Amino acid sequence: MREITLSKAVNEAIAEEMRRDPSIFVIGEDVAEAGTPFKVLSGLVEEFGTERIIDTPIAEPGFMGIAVGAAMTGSRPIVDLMFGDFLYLVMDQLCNQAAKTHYMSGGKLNVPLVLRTNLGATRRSAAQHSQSLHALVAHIPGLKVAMPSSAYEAKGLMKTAIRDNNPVVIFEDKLMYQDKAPVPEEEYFIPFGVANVLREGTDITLVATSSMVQVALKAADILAAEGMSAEVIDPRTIVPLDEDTILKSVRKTSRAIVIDEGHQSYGITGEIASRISEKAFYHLDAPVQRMGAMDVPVPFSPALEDVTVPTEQTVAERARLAIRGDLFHAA
Amino acid sequence: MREITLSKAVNEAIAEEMRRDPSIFVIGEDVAEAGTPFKVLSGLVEEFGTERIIDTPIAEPGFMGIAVGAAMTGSRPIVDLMFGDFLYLVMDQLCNQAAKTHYMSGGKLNVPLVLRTNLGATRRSAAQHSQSLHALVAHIPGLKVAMPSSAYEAKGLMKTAIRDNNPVVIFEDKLMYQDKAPVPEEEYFIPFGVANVLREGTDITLVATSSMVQVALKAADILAAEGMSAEVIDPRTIVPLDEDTILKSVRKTSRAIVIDEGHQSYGITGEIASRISEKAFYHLDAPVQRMGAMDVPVPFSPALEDVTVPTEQTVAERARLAIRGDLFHAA
Amino acid sequence: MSAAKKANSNRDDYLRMYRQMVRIRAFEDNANQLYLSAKMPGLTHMYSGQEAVAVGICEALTCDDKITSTHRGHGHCVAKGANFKEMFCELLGKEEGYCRGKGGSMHIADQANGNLGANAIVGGSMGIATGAALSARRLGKTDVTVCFFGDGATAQGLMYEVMNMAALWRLPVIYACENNGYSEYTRTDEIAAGSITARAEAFGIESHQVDGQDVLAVNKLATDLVARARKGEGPFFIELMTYRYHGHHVGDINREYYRPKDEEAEWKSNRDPIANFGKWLEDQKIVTNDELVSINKDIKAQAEEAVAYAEKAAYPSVNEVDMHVFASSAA
Amino acid sequence: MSAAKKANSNRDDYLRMYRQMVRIRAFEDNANQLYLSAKMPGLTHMYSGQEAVAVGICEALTCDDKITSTHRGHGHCVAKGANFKEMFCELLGKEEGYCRGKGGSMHIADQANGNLGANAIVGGSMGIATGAALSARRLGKTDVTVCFFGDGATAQGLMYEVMNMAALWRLPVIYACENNGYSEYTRTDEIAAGSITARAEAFGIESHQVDGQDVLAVNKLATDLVARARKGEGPFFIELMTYRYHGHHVGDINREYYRPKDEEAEWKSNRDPIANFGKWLEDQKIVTNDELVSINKDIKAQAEEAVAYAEKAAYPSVNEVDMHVFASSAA
Ligand SMILES: Cc1ncc(C[n+]2csc(CCOP(=O)(O)OP(=O)(O)O)c2C)c(N)n1
Ligand SMILES: Cc1ncc(C[n+]2csc(CCOP(=O)(O)OP(=O)(O)O)c2C)c(N)n1
Ligand SMILES: [Mg+2]
Ligand SMILES: [Mg+2]
Repeated sequence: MREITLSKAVNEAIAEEMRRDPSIFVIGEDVAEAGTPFKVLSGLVEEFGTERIIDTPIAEPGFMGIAVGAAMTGSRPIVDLMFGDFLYLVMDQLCNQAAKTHYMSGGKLNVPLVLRTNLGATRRSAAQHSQSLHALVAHIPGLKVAMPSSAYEAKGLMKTAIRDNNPVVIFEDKLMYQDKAPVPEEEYFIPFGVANVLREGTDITLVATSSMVQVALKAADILAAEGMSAEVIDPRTIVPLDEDTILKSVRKTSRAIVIDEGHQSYGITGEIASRISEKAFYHLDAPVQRMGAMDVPVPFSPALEDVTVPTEQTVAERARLAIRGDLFHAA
Repeated sequence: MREITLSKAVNEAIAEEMRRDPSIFVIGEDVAEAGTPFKVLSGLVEEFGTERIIDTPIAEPGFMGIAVGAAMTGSRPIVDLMFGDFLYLVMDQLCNQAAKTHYMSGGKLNVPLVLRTNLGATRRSAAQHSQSLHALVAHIPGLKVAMPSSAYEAKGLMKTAIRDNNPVVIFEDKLMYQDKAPVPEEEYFIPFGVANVLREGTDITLVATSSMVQVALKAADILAAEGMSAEVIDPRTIVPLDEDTILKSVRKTSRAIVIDEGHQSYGITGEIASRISEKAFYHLDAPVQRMGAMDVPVPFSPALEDVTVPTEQTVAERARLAIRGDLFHAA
Repeated sequence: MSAAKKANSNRDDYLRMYRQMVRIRAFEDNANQLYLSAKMPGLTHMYSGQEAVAVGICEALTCDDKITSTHRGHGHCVAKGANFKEMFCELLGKEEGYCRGKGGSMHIADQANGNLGANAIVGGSMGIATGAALSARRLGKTDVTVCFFGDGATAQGLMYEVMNMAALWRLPVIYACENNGYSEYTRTDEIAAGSITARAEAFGIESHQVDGQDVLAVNKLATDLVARARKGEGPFFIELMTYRYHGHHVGDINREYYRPKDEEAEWKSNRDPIANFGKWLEDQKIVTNDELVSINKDIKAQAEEAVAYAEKAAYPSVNEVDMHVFASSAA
Repeated sequence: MSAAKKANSNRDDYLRMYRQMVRIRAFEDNANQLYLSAKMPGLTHMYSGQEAVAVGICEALTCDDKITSTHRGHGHCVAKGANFKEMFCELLGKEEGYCRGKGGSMHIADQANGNLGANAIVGGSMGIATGAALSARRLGKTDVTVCFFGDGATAQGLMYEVMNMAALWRLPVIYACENNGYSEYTRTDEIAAGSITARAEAFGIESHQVDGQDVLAVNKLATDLVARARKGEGPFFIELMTYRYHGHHVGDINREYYRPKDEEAEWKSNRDPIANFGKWLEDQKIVTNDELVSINKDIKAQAEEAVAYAEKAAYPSVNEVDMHVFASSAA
């Protein structure tokens, strides 16, 4: 199968959907001629014109609000938010307006929009351009949240997001834009709420999101070399969350680590770990471990930044402890 | 001891601190003559004048930003955010600026400010005036988060918050403003990161925040009448979180329920429950239960709104299941 | 009603405007009564006194044209074509309400008549209105959108963000600022520096100020601007000078500390939009006093009937609480 | 330097302005080189071409006066008095940097010289600057604060929120809009409707436009406005017409798709602030060409020395990663 970059995969997904449905448009900063600073949307304005690939002033709350109103009146906007760190600026329009409109109107108004943005540290982009803020939106009822972990995932999830009748937030990993993966030529969709078991195993379940999926897979390699067998699961969407696949796995392996690049405290690892602990309690041979980013603003200095996120080594080390039973007795 | 309302307790805390330290000022909408819509600040403008009790236009991002700048330059602002639901509007200034400035400047700049706001549903205020959004700020490193559960707590925590050299967000319960509790005449402080054991018990630990502390205490009464003994713990601050007190309790009772009025999914119950499961795993006789608000926007209709939050009955029922061992076998 | 038809205004048009203003007043009198007799959950904001604004503007719109409304939104809702029954049902949280009781007073939406909803975030609908205008233009419709908001909302930055885009893109949106002299308990001159219309003009937006108590003046201006916006000459900005008769909300009874009683008396006795228009209609011999009295009586009866109906109507079933969080997404 | 002293400008003042501009240019040339030779982590935004703005304004300020800076902030930092060594150390993430390597290029702060910090959120510092001005006034200081931001930042709603408050409260703040014709890859006229200065004037703020390439013109205006702001006649708004020589950031090399080469050449050859000022100094016989050449040479050497120093300097210890999340809070 051909291999394309995650960037190209997103581009294709949007282009295919836009060809099909004229009510879709893209709105954001430097999305047209520049094709975004990450060049993800390059070429779209040439095909669809500036009426559908709309460059905005630097006014995130404003164009987020405009997208909500457009979505309520027959359009299907794709909002481009250049950095996930700017989510804070659009929270009111996203969480007070987009997320609640369908419910508050008793089901009469819909807000079918996609907010595409990104996450991920270790780019030396410092504290205001390196955050992974998916936990904030996952907490708000009415928003769906997708976290693609490869080019294949990015295309399939984006196409599903665009056809969803609700506000969907997609977090792409900034560091993965140039990563290639096999992506079929034929159209496909990845349904929301269906986790992906990337690797089967028997000793421990590694639940990992987005950027951390690769980390988990590499940790599984390390463990395999040492004779331990890790199952790796990518939830793909954290809202809705495919609890069943995760629970089934943990009931088999009896151990789990949840790995995510958001800050650990009050982040998504707590939710997933809690659901496992609640619903597979009887099966657990070790406490469910959580590995998020450190609870510090992301430091600029490479010497500091790299230690703030989980790595294959730290994940493998925690898995070893769990499998050996060291965690059990410590708790 | 005299009894005063939570509203009065907050008012006293601010007034006492303002008398002591001229660098403190209050800023927000209708805080001066009106004393806020909840009348919490009544009388302050008469004592401190409009230069220190500052009425603003309806511009939450703006006055939040102004407070950050003032805090960086020798003032100690107390920001009044009329409804917790408006947090979305100030997220950038709070989370990208206030929370990160000390860290980003390598410790050179401080942002000593207090953001006082509220939480709590069942006031028939509908989806945009009823949210409990403390999980959002608890997730962001650099912010401290206090959740007073009575007039006594409100005064002591507010005084500590005002003297803290960091941005502190305090969530008051809207429904509790008129609730009275004994509050000493003498000055006192409640330190951050020290949980309060409100009731001792042996069969189960109920960890409850803010509005849910009363619910937990009443549930404990119901259980006591049935011969079951619940320990009730109020963490007081969720950042920093007093893990030790909670763990000590759970190691004794072997069971826990975490009760909070924020939406359950990706909220604070997951964090607290996970820490218990991680660190007291060996001691647990039942999975740690979580009870948050339902994952729905808050509905207006009284017929719907009341079922969205935990009540003493639902808490007691869950506790019964845990104590009887019914949860253990189901998981 | 089409702009062409409006230009040639006639007896029917006048009477409909009169009736619509009386309907708003009757609605509010009953809503206030429901609150005072503790039959209404929560609280609500009365539109009484501002009727000529909503009616003068909405009578210049077709049913397909859109509006966005505010916390003080009953007037806009009635003027845009809503029925009493569904409105009162919504205010009481009943299943037959426009939003099945989920929205309540602050979130009434009536999309069938082009009302995209009230909003409890001050200024929160400015993006939505602008987006509806963008959507209409992109989808080849000729709809115009009117964004209603108060003088207080001009302090929200969102307004400037979306006015900039509306001006750059020449969107068919009309920003209608209802300057009723106060936001909550604060006089407009204390919270608005400079000139409100100049702020819109600075973005190159044609702006007008009009007497908001004169329904014909409002309607004439609106008819002209709507027609021009439809032709692509928008956006426009209107500042409508008006007054609210009640407190900020129904519970705001003692307001002398921020607003003199004789000011209220002056507006009510000499500048009432309904009384003055009725007098003009009589003076012009368009109607007799008897006819007006009978209109008033009929509408009063209709309102009371609707209230009685709503009081008896059923609450939504508790099962509805988690319906409408997400719209279904047939691909 | 005091305003009085500036008015009587003299050779020393001129030479300091010249030197400061050359220092900025030298800093940027070296920073660019560090990036191109892959020695600098992340990326950075060059101030070259805009030197007269930062220097003209900062030379009108005392050390105690405050500034807030932007992503394109090296110029402001140098102009406000910073040293090369600590700046280069910061850019390289070294412990001796102004922020111990935690901030990096986009967050350099130098509070000792009144620089409250660069900001990676466009417009993010507008509240901070306004708050610093409020703080100074409340604490009885005579500090003036200058808020630097770009033309693109005028699209952020925050600006209008804080200008409104600054105008209402007559704060000693000067909003300095550096209009360099572009925000990222977009021309200013595509993202700014109407007139930028008129927007400030609409709030009753006195506004000026000035040639940002003419350091004396900038300094004269700034000196006047700073003196007036100090007397309580503020706020003020200045639009400074200028140009950035490099791409949006150091990696933005091919920019013909958004900006013609001859436009760049025109500004560089005919409107360079340093060359033109140097020429004027020579024409006025204030300095000889030899003197200028020797100044340039000295500064170049100092910059290179600082770079060499920074390259060899140590990274912060990994233990620092969770230091400075919170300031200590001695009560
Ligand atoms: C973002 C936000 N801030 C504050 C409030 C609280 N609030 C509700 S109405 C109101 C005053 C609005 O004034 P104005 O826009 O003039 O409308 P009016 O009430 O006069 O119709 C305020 C401050 C709110 N609902 N939303
Ligand atoms: C809130 C926000 N939106 C978008 C960006 C991405 N961004 C960084 S610089 C920039 C352009 C800023 O233009 P301008 O204000 O004119 O400053 P200049 O770069 O020209 O100095 C943009 C869009 C950002 N950093 N912050
Ligand atoms: Mg008003
Ligand atoms: Mg610019």
